Amino acid sequence: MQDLTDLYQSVILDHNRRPRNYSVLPTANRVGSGNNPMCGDQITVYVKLDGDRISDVSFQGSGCAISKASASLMTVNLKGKTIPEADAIYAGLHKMVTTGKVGEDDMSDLAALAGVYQFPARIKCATLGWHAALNAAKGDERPATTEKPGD
Amino acid sequence: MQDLTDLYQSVILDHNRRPRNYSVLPTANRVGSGNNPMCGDQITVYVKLDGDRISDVSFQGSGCAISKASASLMTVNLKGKTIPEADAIYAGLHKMVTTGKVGEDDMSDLAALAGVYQFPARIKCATLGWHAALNAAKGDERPATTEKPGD
Amino acid sequence: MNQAWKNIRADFPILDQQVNGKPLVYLDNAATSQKPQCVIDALTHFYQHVNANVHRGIHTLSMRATFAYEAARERSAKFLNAAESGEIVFTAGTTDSINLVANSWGDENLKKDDVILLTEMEHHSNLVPWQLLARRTGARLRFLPVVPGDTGLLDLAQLDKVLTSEVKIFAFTHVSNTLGVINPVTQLCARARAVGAISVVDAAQSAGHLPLDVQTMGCDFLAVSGHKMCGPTGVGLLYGRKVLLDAMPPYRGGGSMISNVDYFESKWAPAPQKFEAGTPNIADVIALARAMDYLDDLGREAIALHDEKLASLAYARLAAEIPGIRMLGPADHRSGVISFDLPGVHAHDVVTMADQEGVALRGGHHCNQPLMRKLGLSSTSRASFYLYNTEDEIARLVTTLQKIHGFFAG
Amino acid sequence: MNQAWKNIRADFPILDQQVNGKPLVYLDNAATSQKPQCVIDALTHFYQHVNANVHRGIHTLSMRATFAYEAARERSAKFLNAAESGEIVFTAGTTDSINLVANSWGDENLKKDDVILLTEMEHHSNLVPWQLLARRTGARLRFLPVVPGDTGLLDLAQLDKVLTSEVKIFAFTHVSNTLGVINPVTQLCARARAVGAISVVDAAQSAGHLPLDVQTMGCDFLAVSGHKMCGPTGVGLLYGRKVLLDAMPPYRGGGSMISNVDYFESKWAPAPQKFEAGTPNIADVIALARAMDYLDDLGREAIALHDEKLASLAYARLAAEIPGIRMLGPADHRSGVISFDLPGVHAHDVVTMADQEGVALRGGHHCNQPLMRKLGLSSTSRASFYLYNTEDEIARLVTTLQKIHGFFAG
Ligand SMILES: Cc1ncc(COP(=O)(O)O)c(C=O)c1O
Ligand SMILES: Cc1ncc(COP(=O)(O)O)c(C=O)c1O
Repeated sequence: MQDLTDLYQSVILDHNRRPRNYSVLPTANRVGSGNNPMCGDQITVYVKLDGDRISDVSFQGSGCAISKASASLMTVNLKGKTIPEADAIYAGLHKMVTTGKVGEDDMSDLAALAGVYQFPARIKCATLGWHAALNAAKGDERPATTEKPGD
Repeated sequence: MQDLTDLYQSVILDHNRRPRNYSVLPTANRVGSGNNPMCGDQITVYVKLDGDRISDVSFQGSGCAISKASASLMTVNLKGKTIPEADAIYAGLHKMVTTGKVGEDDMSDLAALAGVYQFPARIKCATLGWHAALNAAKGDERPATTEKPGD
Repeated sequence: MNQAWKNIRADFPILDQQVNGKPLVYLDNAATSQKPQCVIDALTHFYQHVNANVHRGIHTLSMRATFAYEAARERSAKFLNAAESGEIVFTAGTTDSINLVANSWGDENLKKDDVILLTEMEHHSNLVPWQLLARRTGARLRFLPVVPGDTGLLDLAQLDKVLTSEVKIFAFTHVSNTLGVINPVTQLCARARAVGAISVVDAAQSAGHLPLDVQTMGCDFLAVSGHKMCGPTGVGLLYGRKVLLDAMPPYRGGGSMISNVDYFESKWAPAPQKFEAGTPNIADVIALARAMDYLDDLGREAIALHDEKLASLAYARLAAEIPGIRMLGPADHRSGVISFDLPGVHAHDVVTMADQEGVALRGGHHCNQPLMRKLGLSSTSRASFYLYNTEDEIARLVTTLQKIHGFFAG
Repeated sequence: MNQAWKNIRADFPILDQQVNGKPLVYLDNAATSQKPQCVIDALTHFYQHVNANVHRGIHTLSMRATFAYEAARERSAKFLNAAESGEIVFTAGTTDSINLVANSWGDENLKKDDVILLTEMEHHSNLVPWQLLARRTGARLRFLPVVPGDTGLLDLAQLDKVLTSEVKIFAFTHVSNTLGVINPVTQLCARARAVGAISVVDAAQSAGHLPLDVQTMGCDFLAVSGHKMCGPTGVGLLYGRKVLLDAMPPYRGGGSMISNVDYFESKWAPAPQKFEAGTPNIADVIALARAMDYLDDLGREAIALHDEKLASLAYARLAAEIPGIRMLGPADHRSGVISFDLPGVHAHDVVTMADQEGVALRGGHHCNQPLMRKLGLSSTSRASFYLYNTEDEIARLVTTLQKIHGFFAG
């Protein structure tokens, strides 16, 4: 089962086992949620927004290793970023998991998600938490869902 | 187009061109109707019943040569018959058009319908008028329809 | 005509057979078309290599099936030039598609005394669902007449009178399955929109026959059957403008159309999934996309020209060569559907006799009973042409009808 | 085991392939079954030799198609031991069949405060249609619970309490698609009848797996999907007792379901035609009948034994050989569906990893969200067996799950 380590890199397994910022955020002024109806995965994201800066972010929920690790990595990577900066990071991630290409920017620990590209059914898992967080930060109250075609 | 004369025997062509008892029957005490929804054929049958005897019968409607000729033959064959006699004649006809076998009884002019057996889609045409007449004679007011499966 | 047209009959294995000892002449295309081998192969390939349930699965076969199924949605959007694939809902066919609109959009939006406008030439499938809707909601039906006579053209002069602001739905056929009339769909959709009505186009007879562009047409909904356009039976689609689909309640309940289910209530998935409850007709959807490829390789402009050329030729020859024949529908600018009446010979007798000559026709009311009554007929005989039909087959048709006429006249 | 079982895997061409470099082990049969070559051939044969529209046609191809289509109805009646073929309505599948009953029988017969009784283990397809019906009519939903714990058996001790005279419909699954539980359907139908409720049996997971006899079961309606019993996608059927079908209003409107149509109103054809609006899924209906032949050649008793043997073996081996595994459903007297939870490993990760080993499993809520919540789970992994699966494949499953456990534990 060697090829699985492409997908389940040690960074992923680590974030899955010990997800970072896995808690309710008492200071949050935005809450977002996401679900993957086909899998039953549910995620809640808590965002503290100062101006257009995500000064803090956390999450809770149930999901597979990929979605949990990706949401955990999301909190680590978005904390302290402005919304445009967060959008740019997500754009890089999205490109990576859909095309397999790592962008020019250094993706640092996010590169652990590059293997998702080879598992198209799991792309939704890798983006769910990010959708929920960005929607919340932008004040879109609708739950993020993975079911929009083409996503 | 020789084989067609199996179906369109001269008796049929004749009854189609000059249907017998093709009129409203003023003395009728029973009226029946029949339709073949798949074709749009419609038939109305007028019966004068005395006791259990069909003392007179006529029809009107639109339909193909087979249904028209068969209804016309029906009026000629059922006039004066009791209901049980009519049932027996119809049973012979039904057997003939579904199995191709002419019964022991002499089918006389009805034998012209024997060729219908080879054209299964037309069996319904050959029985519509008979259904309508027998239903009417027995006091069943529902329109006869050809759509009951297995008919 | 491009290369794909060469040897086109060889693409359809069913055509190469004898019926009653004569080579088959299949002229019942308005009822259902034949299928090219590539569509049959698409089914075989699916069941031999791909078959799995879609959406909920993440193993390899299920992913393959899901991608092929969703690719068929993209393909269908392209076929109709829909703005996005989310505007395509797969259904069981035109009848199912129209019932979907009547039940979902109709029940949600219609009130007592609202008007549903139809035309006098609608197929039962674009009439009965609206009758049922009218009964449920108290809405009223109204009909745009056809002009008196036998051309069967819509009486557009009456449009102003019937298309009033009370009209909430204007549903009409693109091409008549009985008369071969092609209706001015772009104009009708624009007029519907002008009074605030939604337009529902029955494209059963036009999809796969004419180029279709829902954005140019400006329709709100459009219903298609796969089996009439070289695809398999049991599959079709509904095009719906996204904003309308998004606002509509679901049609059937079940798996795959939900976003969350509790014992006592549920939330719906976004369109189009909201309308696709249960396991879809995966194999046939994928094969339908293959039929679209096939048709586009031939070119839909070319198909429309071919249909019209044959139908106009057949119309002219029958009118000239069959004594006493009554031709219905327009003489030209028409689709490949021809209807006619041989006075004194019932349509069923025509069809049975033609079948003895290997010529497959249809006779009856063509699911068009009220129009028939209006024309003073209970049935007609119908010949309908498609891409594999030839001028030689029209000659066979003419000879056959001459014989039939002779038999009954004699 | 009779001769037909020899070489059974060779009947299913799809099984002979590698997935991710390993021989495919297809254990996703509860989602959809694979198709034997004879069913694929039935489709090919239809499209290459028979294809025409049914009912309305009297030319040779149309007659052939009509007879084959109606013969499939007879075959289906025999398959279920229905009293007559008129009790078989062809639909798009189980979901469609249940929606038909909810819409037609339900809307006609339910009033405010009537009760629709379901069980806690229903598939969304046997839950959401009733939620929608309840919303339309003001009827209430009620649920027969499953017993606490993981066997998932129905709590029959509660039946008296929930199955009261207010209940008008009792709808339940014959076999659970998540837990493999086989419900005592004959008993449940009799209890429903005793309080004057109709019984609706969801047979999606039992048709083609267990012998079914609707007269012995005593059900009023029974819903079947073709694709789960070796038939094609997009087709299924509804069995309904004739007196009920006869009294029901139509479901969808359109061609073929009418006896007479006028512009403003119509009359319906008798059942079952009344419920089959539009061109039916002719080819797939005929191929489904072929699947019934195939299954009966093997023998449904034998299939049921085979399924149960594999499932019980798999249940026992997984429980014994995978550390910490949580097994759901009963240990035996069960269908071929096994669900389990590997603590600390999400079902999706299980499925993705198993797929790397060529083993096709399903992970998720299995369209069973409320039951999952009740069991305190958001998803499970599921292996489901059918007639072509083998004990060797169970060995592959066990080894694979051991590896997965090791990978995540390590
Ligand atoms: C128990 C049960 N009921 C209903 C269904 C729905 O069947 P279909 O999706 O074929 O309509 C399924 C399968 O998905 C099922 O397992
Ligand atoms: C104009 C028109 N509308 C609707 C239909 C119904 O299509 P289907 O039977 O495929 O649902 C047909 C074909 O029968 C048709 O010709």
